[in-house]
Amino acid sequence: MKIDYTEYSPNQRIAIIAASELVGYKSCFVGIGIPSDAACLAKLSVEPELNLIYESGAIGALPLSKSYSTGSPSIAHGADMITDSLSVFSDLQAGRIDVGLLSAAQIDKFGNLNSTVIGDYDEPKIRMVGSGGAHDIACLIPNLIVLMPHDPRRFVDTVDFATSPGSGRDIKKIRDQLNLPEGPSILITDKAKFIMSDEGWLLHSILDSFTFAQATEGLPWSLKPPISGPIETDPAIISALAQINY
Amino acid sequence: MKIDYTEYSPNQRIAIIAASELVGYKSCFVGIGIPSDAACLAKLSVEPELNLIYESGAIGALPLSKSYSTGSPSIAHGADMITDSLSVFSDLQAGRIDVGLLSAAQIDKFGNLNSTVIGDYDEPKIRMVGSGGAHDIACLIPNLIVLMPHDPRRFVDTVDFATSPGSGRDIKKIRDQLNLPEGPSILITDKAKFIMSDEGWLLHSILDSFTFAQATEGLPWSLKPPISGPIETDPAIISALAQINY
Amino acid sequence: MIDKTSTVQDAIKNNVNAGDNIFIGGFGHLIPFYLSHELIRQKILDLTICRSGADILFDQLIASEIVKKVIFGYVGNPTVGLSHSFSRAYKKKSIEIEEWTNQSIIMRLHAARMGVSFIPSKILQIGDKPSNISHLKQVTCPYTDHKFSAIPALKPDIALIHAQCADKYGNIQMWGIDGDTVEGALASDKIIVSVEKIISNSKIKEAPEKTVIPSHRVSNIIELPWGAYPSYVSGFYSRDDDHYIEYDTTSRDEDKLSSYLKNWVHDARNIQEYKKLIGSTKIKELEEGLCGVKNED
Amino acid sequence: MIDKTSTVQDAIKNNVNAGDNIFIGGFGHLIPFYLSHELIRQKILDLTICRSGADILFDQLIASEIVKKVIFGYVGNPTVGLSHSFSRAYKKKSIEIEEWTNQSIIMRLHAARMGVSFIPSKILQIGDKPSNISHLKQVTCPYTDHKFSAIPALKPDIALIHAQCADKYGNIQMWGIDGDTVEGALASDKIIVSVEKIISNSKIKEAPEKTVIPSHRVSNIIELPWGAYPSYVSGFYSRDDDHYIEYDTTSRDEDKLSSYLKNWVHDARNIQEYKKLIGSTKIKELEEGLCGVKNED
Repeated sequence: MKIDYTEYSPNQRIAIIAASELVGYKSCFVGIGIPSDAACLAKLSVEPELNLIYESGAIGALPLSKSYSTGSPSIAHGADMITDSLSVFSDLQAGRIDVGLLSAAQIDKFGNLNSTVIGDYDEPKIRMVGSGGAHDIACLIPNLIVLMPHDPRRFVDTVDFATSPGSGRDIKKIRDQLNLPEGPSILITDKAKFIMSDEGWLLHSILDSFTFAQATEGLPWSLKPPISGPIETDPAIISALAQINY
Repeated sequence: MKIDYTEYSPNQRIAIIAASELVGYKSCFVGIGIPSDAACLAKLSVEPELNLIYESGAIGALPLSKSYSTGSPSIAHGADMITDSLSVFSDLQAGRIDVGLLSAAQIDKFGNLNSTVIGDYDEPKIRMVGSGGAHDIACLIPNLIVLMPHDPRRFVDTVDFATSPGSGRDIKKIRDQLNLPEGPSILITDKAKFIMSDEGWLLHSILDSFTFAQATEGLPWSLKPPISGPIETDPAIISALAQINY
Repeated sequence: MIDKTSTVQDAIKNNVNAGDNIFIGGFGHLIPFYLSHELIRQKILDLTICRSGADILFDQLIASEIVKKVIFGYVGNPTVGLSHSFSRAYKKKSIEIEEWTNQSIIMRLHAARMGVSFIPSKILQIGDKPSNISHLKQVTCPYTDHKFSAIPALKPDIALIHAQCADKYGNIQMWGIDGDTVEGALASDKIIVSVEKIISNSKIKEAPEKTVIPSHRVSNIIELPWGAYPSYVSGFYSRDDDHYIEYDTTSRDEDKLSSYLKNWVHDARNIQEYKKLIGSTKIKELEEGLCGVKNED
Repeated sequence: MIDKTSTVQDAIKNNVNAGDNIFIGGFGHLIPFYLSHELIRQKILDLTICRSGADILFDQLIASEIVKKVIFGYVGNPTVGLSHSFSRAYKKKSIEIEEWTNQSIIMRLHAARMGVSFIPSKILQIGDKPSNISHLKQVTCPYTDHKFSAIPALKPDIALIHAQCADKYGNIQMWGIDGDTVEGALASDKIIVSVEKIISNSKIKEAPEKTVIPSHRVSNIIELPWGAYPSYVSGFYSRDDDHYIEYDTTSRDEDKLSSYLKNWVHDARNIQEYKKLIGSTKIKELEEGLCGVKNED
């Protein structure tokens, strides 16, 4: 089925691509926003087994209306289980949660994510919200998918502050020494999918309806042509989109 | 009020004396048997503020019928709160529980308690139940009262196995170094009350109706006359006795 | 048993001292707005405030200049944006911060709650560490030789939390999303709790599994219905998302924020005044809104 | 979602291997007798069994010669007396033991459940240490220089537990006394659960606070009403104290114990047979007896 992706908003496109990546997983650590939307979309379509886990302690919910906080009523409503945050982070640290989705204000070539400061830590231009659970997820989750709107200002060579550690050759070596999982392996924008390599992000594939130039426009990394053909989307994901009230 | 203590069973007498010792405490770590009976008796009479805490996680119960296990229905029934054992032991380790009551198969001069083996550890004459929570309570509770029926076979110079560590000069020195509380400070039998000193147990006082000879008969420690007059019992404790279904 | 019910004024006056380290409960759900506002009304100074994920209540306490230090994993207005008062104070250096992550704050509280001075963790060994926690130490497992960060215990002087119900003795019942509220309370030396409703002890005993803090740990109980507004209380009322959204605009502007604080904090001398500010239309809307699991009674 | 309901035979056959380390749930309450008896019926050998405080179910497993090692804090028949099969096997050296305390077993499970290889504790630094844990290591807090024992993680291969309810997907609901049941289950790699009653997922969602284990952690669910007898299930039936008392006499004598095991374990090929053995008089008595907090439905 030929899909015209330009009919969907950038955030919807990210959720569509991300949903495909969640096939085969049973439990997903999600935050509010695009991560939550992507996980809901997957559960409604290609991966009904997926249990959504929020750091607030809610497990098994499928929030279809706008939620502002990971502790919002819409997250509690419809949950199969409500436990505490310690329990969820314990599961995370014990390797009991399969996959995580993260976003951030800045991302760099090695998948380091910044949600702390723009500028210098002690004299910042913008002081942001801090890690929340992002650092913890980036350190601990066995499979990490990063979701970023294609906004060139947010893509940098080196993040101002590495709130959530990345991957690639050097960081992976330290991760190995510390018995930590390998870190971010997939980056999804609203136009393309990237995969992590020893040298940093590699362009993996581009969403149908977009060109190589569009998919890489303004990104600071030297990008080779995609290593794979266009991203195919299961039509079930597109059909499920209507159920999510963005 | 003159009380004829010989009208009461040895276990009842222990509970009566122990109840007096619980005045002023708000929370008490109790096990099943005489400890539980003594704490109930205190709560029914001289210390209504006392919250009984069982290692099974039940808090605030007042079991008036025979309970076999710390997890028995009678312990859950009437509890104000049921949490888990980790939570109770965490409170214990954090110094958040005021007082504990323990019993054991053997006790020695320095308040070491044995509930593990009679004889050698690897080749025992009798293999008993092990520590349960007894070691943990003896290490951690700020105020520890030991309850022992006056059975000379159970009073020894040195226990065969120190399941639950005692006190006295040498052990207290190690306890200080480890930031542990001082260990058992009071021993109650069915005839007398002892207090811990640097040199081990000191006879503190004797229950009315009993003589010095009776209170010390068969005990292996060289015992001086009591340092205080006879134990006085608040008549409210005696009145409350009828409510406990032994 | 002692009756621990109190007025909000007495509970704060008798238990909180200038300079205290205060854990503030509520993780999206059950945020103790009205109870914590009393710190502002009584102008108790030099406070350290701590929790994992903090929202606009922290912003209000910081804006009121009673906070000396913030220990946190996240401070913001979830989905809506930044905590502007926090950002301003940080840039002006009028507050100290100690910046962790949500998991590490929770593990710090858990260490204190378990009575140990640290617990090992796999986090905070890679990535940039804020300068204020760059002294974080490592510890080696004596069995596996693996390296862990040593997460130091955080034992607040006092916890302020909001819950659904309590009896007058201080047995606290809570359901729905907890986050780190109970862990933080149990880690603290003293605990003050505002509740939607004071119920009988026999009602407590009917559902002892709902009790999350036992009476002997609690210093005072205050009945403050709607005390968690604009956050929510499962079984009672929903979250006022609009209030949070408008607060973003308000808090960008220091003058607007001053009048917000005068209105919602300083002049709201009792919980009835606070309810009046919310307004009956909004109250009806939030009572009928989605609010997690209803009270089963 | 996957339907995880199973027969007790398949659940054990497909998930338990000879030599496994098995956590067995139940702390006075909710002891998984019938489910664990299946280990005996299938004669799965060389097992390690672990929990904090264990009662006569451990005695039965040991008597059945399928246990190689016992990791425990307590093994006995609470108030009634000793675990005679345990004592005999220990003296004959036909089992290995690893003897801890209740708190240390729970902290060992908690370390595994938190994903770290040890946690510090103040216990097990004084008093006699059993020869099998005399290698226990110390750790020094890098902040305070205080010494702690390093409690090593205990991560069982599988947990067998009993609970009140579950849906067919494996969301487990439990209330009443837990002890270390949930902690031990969550520490384990696999979890098998027998329940009094399988309920709908929508019923689960009505009270998500009662859910203690989420579906994705559970391998199989088996509906086994009365499966926790002679222990009890809050809201369903009371504890048969007499059975425990009589078991003391039975288990002192190896022949008597053999016929007990034939009767109550080997010949009880399904849960209906087990119920028949309990008998309708006793069932009525225990259903009417004190049994903690009733099911609220």
